[in-house]
Amino acid sequence: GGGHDAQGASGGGQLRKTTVLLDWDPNPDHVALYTARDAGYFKTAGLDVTLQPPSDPSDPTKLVSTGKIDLGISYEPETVIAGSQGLDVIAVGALVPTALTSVMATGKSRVHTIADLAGAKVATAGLATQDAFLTTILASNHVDGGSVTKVDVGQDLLAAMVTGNVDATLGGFRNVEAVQLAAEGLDPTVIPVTEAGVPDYAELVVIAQASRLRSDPAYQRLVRDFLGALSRGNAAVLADPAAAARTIATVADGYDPAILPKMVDATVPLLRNAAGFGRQDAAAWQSFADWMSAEHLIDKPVKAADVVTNAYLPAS
Amino acid sequence: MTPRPTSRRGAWGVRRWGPPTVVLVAIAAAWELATAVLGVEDYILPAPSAVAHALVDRWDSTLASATWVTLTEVVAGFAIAVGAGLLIACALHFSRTARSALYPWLIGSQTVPVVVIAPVLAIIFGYSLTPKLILVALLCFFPIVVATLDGLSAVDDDLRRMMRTLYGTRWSIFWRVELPAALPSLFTGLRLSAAYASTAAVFGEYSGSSDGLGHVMRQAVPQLQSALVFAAIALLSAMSVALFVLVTALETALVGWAHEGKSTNR
Amino acid sequence: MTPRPTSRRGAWGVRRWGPPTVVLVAIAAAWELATAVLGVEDYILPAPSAVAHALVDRWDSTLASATWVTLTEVVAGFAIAVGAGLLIACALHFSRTARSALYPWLIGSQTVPVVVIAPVLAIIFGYSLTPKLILVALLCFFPIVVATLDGLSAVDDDLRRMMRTLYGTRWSIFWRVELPAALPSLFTGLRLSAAYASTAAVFGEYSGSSDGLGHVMRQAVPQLQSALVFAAIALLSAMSVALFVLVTALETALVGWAHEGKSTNR
Amino acid sequence: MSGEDQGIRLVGVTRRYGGVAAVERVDLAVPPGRRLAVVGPSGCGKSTLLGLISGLDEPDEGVIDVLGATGPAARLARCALMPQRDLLLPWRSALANAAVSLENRGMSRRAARAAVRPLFARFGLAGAEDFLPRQLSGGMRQRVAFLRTFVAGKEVLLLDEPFGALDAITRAEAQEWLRATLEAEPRTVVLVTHDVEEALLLGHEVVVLAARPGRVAARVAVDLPAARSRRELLATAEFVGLRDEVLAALEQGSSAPSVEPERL
Amino acid sequence: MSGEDQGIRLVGVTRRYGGVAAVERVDLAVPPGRRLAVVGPSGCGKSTLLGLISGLDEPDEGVIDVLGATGPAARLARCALMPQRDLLLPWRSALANAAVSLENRGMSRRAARAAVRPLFARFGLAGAEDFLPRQLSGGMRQRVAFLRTFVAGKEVLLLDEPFGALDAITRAEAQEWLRATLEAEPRTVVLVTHDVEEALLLGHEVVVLAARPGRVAARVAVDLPAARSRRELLATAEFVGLRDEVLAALEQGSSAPSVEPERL
Ligand SMILES: Nc1ncnc2c1ncn2[C@@H]1O[C@H](COP(=O)(O)OP(=O)(O)OP(=O)(O)O)[C@@H](O)[C@H]1O
Ligand SMILES: Nc1ncnc2c1ncn2[C@@H]1O[C@H](COP(=O)(O)OP(=O)(O)OP(=O)(O)O)[C@@H](O)[C@H]1O
Ligand SMILES: [Mg+2]
Ligand SMILES: [Mg+2]
Repeated sequence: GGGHDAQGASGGGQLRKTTVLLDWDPNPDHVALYTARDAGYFKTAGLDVTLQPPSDPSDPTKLVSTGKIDLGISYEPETVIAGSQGLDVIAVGALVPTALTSVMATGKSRVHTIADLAGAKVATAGLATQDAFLTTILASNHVDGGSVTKVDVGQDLLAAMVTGNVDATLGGFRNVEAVQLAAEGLDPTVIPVTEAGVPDYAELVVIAQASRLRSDPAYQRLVRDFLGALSRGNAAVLADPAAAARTIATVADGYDPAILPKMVDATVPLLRNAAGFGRQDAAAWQSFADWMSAEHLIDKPVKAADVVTNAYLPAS
Repeated sequence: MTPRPTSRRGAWGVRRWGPPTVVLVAIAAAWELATAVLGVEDYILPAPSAVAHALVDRWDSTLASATWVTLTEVVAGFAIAVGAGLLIACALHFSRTARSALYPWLIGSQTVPVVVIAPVLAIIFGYSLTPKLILVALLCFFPIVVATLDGLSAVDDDLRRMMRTLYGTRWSIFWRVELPAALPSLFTGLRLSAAYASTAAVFGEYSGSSDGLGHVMRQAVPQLQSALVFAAIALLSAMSVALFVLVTALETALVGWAHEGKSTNR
Repeated sequence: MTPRPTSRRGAWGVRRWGPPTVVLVAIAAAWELATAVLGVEDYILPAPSAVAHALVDRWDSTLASATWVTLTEVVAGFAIAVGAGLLIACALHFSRTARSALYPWLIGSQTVPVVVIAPVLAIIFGYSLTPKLILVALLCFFPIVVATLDGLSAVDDDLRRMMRTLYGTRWSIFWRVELPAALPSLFTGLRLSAAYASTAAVFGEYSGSSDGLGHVMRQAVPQLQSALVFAAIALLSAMSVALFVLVTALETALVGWAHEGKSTNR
Repeated sequence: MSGEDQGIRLVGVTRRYGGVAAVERVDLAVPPGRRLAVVGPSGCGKSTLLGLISGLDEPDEGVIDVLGATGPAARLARCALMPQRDLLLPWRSALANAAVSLENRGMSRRAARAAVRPLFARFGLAGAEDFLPRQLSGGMRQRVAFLRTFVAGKEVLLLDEPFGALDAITRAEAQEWLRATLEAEPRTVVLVTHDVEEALLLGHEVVVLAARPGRVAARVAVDLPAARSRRELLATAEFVGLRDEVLAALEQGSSAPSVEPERL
Repeated sequence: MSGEDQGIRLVGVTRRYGGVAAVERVDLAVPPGRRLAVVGPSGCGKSTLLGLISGLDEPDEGVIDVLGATGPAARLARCALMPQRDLLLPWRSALANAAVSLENRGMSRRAARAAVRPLFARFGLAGAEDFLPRQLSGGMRQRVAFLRTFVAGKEVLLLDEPFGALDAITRAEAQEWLRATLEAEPRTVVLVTHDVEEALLLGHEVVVLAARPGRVAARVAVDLPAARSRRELLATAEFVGLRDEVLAALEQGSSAPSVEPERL
């Protein structure tokens, strides 16, 4: 990577090469990124952007922190963990400003409400944050945690549900897995974790290297230009979801082309940010970080100001 | 008058397509029937017809380019694995100290999961073709090393002694006795590696890729696009089987002395 | 007067702990130094001291029980793999038609990625120990089958012919000639499987688990606890190496005729 | 040549290897309980012939009848073959190697070995029972291989140079033992040897094969006077006459290379 | 026994296998360019002795000196050993097997094979040059192994029953060839054989070993009259006398098993 040869936002000729490391393979969450790329907004901003799928969702924090990669897409919980571990990253904008992770069950399951989780078997994707979500949800809804059986099923959340191997799952996204279930005619119950007691957080955020951002004006410019272009991409998605669905279909190889538009449709409303594209609420971050600290997800407490900033976002 | 027994390995190596085809058709038919009769949902176990449909349907848009990408990784990675495996096996064979010092590390190298290696490779090489080749090579060199070493150390010592009385240097003994004698073992290792190469490429693509059959599968699996997943698997299997058959054909050509019409009157 | 050459495999099999220990210490020291001097971040590559620290620190709380769970899966799965592998190898050896019809399917079985098998196994067996054992067995039986089959078919045909003139039935030839002659090859396969068993268990734990080293690793990776990840890897490697050494010791005991003091005067 | 009844009979037997005949139109007959010795130049097809009789191989042309059996499996059931290479199983002790046919017939390991053990001392192998083949000398290996064949107790013995690696004394003893044993309990035997004396001492008839392709060049009926000792027998005029006859036939049958000193 | 200068000398050589002596306190000397024949009962340590001289093995006690070399590597450099088992490389043709020592010395494959090819016809192996070992008869394999050893062109030849698998005619020819060749261009030779006639025909001296443990039982200097033909030579009184002498020594040295018919 390396965007050191910075030029003006509309700098003639030479585009600044920028690699953005995604959190996962291309999927509907990334619709704004791909729309901005394919519509040429990055080029207009003087950037030659490569959107790179990672080997593991934890790659972006690590590689952005080491400066190997210019920018990354990560999650708010992971960004807080990175901050707590002393990684050199900071969230510079919310790509998906709200939580997507949900408690899910198929219509056939006996779980329809949080209260039904008592005595249920619940699958997670194996992340410690998801375990903590579940603990918090059960506690705040007065469900006996001891009665719930947890299973780590990794990628196989959908399979675990549709086969009836578990009663419910925690970890699926409401704009992806939930849509898939609905498309299969399984009439899913979907409860976003933030509606069941978990403090609100941004599912996907853009992260940058914090120290370089403080010291390198060219990098500051690059981040600003990137977020500006991304903002335009986001706006384009909101304006024309059908076109956005076509764009993402070209890169989301493994998705059913028939269902993908529905997923994009489910995603679009979640991309709206009342405070303006990318804006993040430092207070919300702080309470989320405090919650994580209370749940022992992080050892050292984190100050929101160290891990999040709105300073590089375009004016709304 | 009675037919003389033909070579075993040669026989099932390349020419005999009959039985596997029969079994293929039989399994596909039974499977199709089972999914239809039992009403198994497509997203759990797609019927062969659905897989075939996905194979055709998604070929142009998705599978063709993915297959090409993966095939490149498989072939190049396998080639590197063969070279590295032979080199390492020979080095360990020639130095007893190296063997006892490094062997545990080779075994250890097979226990480090891809999720751990992949980011490290990404840091060093970026998200290019290189880390995929390295992963394929890493997963495929090991059977070659183990099998070749076992073959080399199982050589009849009397042959070595005989050569030593005939001006046989360490090198000429290796070249004219040990290596030919170890060829069957080497091919056991190659066959195993060939079978693993395509899975290894899928792992490689898990290390950050934007195309390839592994990439397609990684997206399709969580989405229960089972027909597409099975189509990708069918392509991967075909690659491995093809590589396996190729290796076996090469063996038949090179190690004919060990297998063809061994039956003599003595 | 000059020392007679001792058995090679026996020599590095069990007794020679010196060189690997030296190398272990050397690598650890170099690595420690490198991380300190180059200032490699802990979350990318933790220093050995940090790994050791994590190993001790998290042993009681996390690693002990996880190791036990994974070890159970490794040992039981490996045992199943050995049994199944031998059975399949013998079946394919006895029936040429079975061999040519089923071999491609065995190769194919190695190309179906774990991510696809795991949910299917979970459907059938739930999230119990069973699917993990099956996964370990599935990944480990293959080298045993390929190597054993190769060994069986490489047996000197003249020995078979000799036995046929001495009331040798198909079965007694198998039992008294082919199997002993194929033992070295069988052990090549066992060694490979032993090296793979612990990785296979980790894969198994990816498909629905609540404990085990794979589970620990999957939780630790996103939390950037690299030292814990490497501690888990060290334990996995130790398991594989131990199993490998065990297999080699067993071979030394069983196949001594092929290796010990082969040098004779003839 | 008497016996239409139940001996070994070969009629017009031909065996080719890749178009080249190793054995061509061979007719042979061994009456039951009699011993046929086969001599011939190296490479003339003697081992090939034994392989054909035993049922391990089938002729390209001709018929082979072994005690009434013409199919390969049936012939195999009647014949024990001692191959030219000893082919001991390297993982079995000398005793276990010799006893393998008994184990093949379902006898327990222990019983099989106990049955074979007494013969070891008789063949100068006492003390070597538990040696692995690689610990045996060439001649010891050959004796173990001979015992293994004999112990199978088959009606037909096909012996391919059974004593070729033995010194004069040991060989004479083994020959005497074999002769005495077969005299007491006759079997039908085809013995391949390169030693003309051995052929005359052990065979009721000696067949001389000619080389390339292997054909019967001469048949010599052996009818020797009773003599007190082996040494005396070897010195009788009859013996010397027969030996010269066989040697002459051999000499004619060989396609001999010329003999000159050579510089390398 | 003359020659302090540059022959083969063994002094007090002992070799044990697991405590049991295969060869005990053997003293031998072969003057340069002379041929020593070694006979002895099977298993008495003849092959062991050749392995020791060649440098492939080291004695537990005693000193071995081969043309001035006492270290195993130096002895190995001077000796070519024809092992009792032929040990042909199964993946090499007969010609390539015979030529392997030349390739080891750096000669090209083509040149090495061209150099060896003429010898094939001389040994009755014409046409078998491209056969793999498994396509050769036992005697053919032995001749290829002999050629391989001879072709190495070493100063010392150690031959372990080189013609044991050959018929009388082929063997006589091979013996004559070897004798004539060594007469023309002497080498120092130790020849192990179980054939007393061969020992007397080829050796300048015959050593008889006794069994268990292998020790020198007798030494017989061979000094035979000039005779026109082999057949004449074999019939001379001197030859018969020497043969009886060696046989008597052999008989004494053997720990012979008794010979009785046996029921199985
Ligand atoms: N590796 C070994 N381990 C134990 N004993 C051995 C080994 N090699 C040889 N011997 C023993 O040493 C003795 C001499 O063997 P050697 O092969 O030298 O006999 P030989 O004189 O060549 O006999 P032959 O004429 O039968 O070939 C034998 O009793 C044999 O059992
Ligand atoms: N598998 C084979 N392929 C081709 N030729 C073969 C094969 N087996 C044997 N022959 C040839 O058949 C001929 C006869 O071989 P055979 O072994 O029967 O000879 P033999 O009489 O036993 O000789 P010896 O006395 O040397 O053992 C030889 O010329 C040999 O080269
Ligand atoms: Mg023969
Ligand atoms: Mg010997």
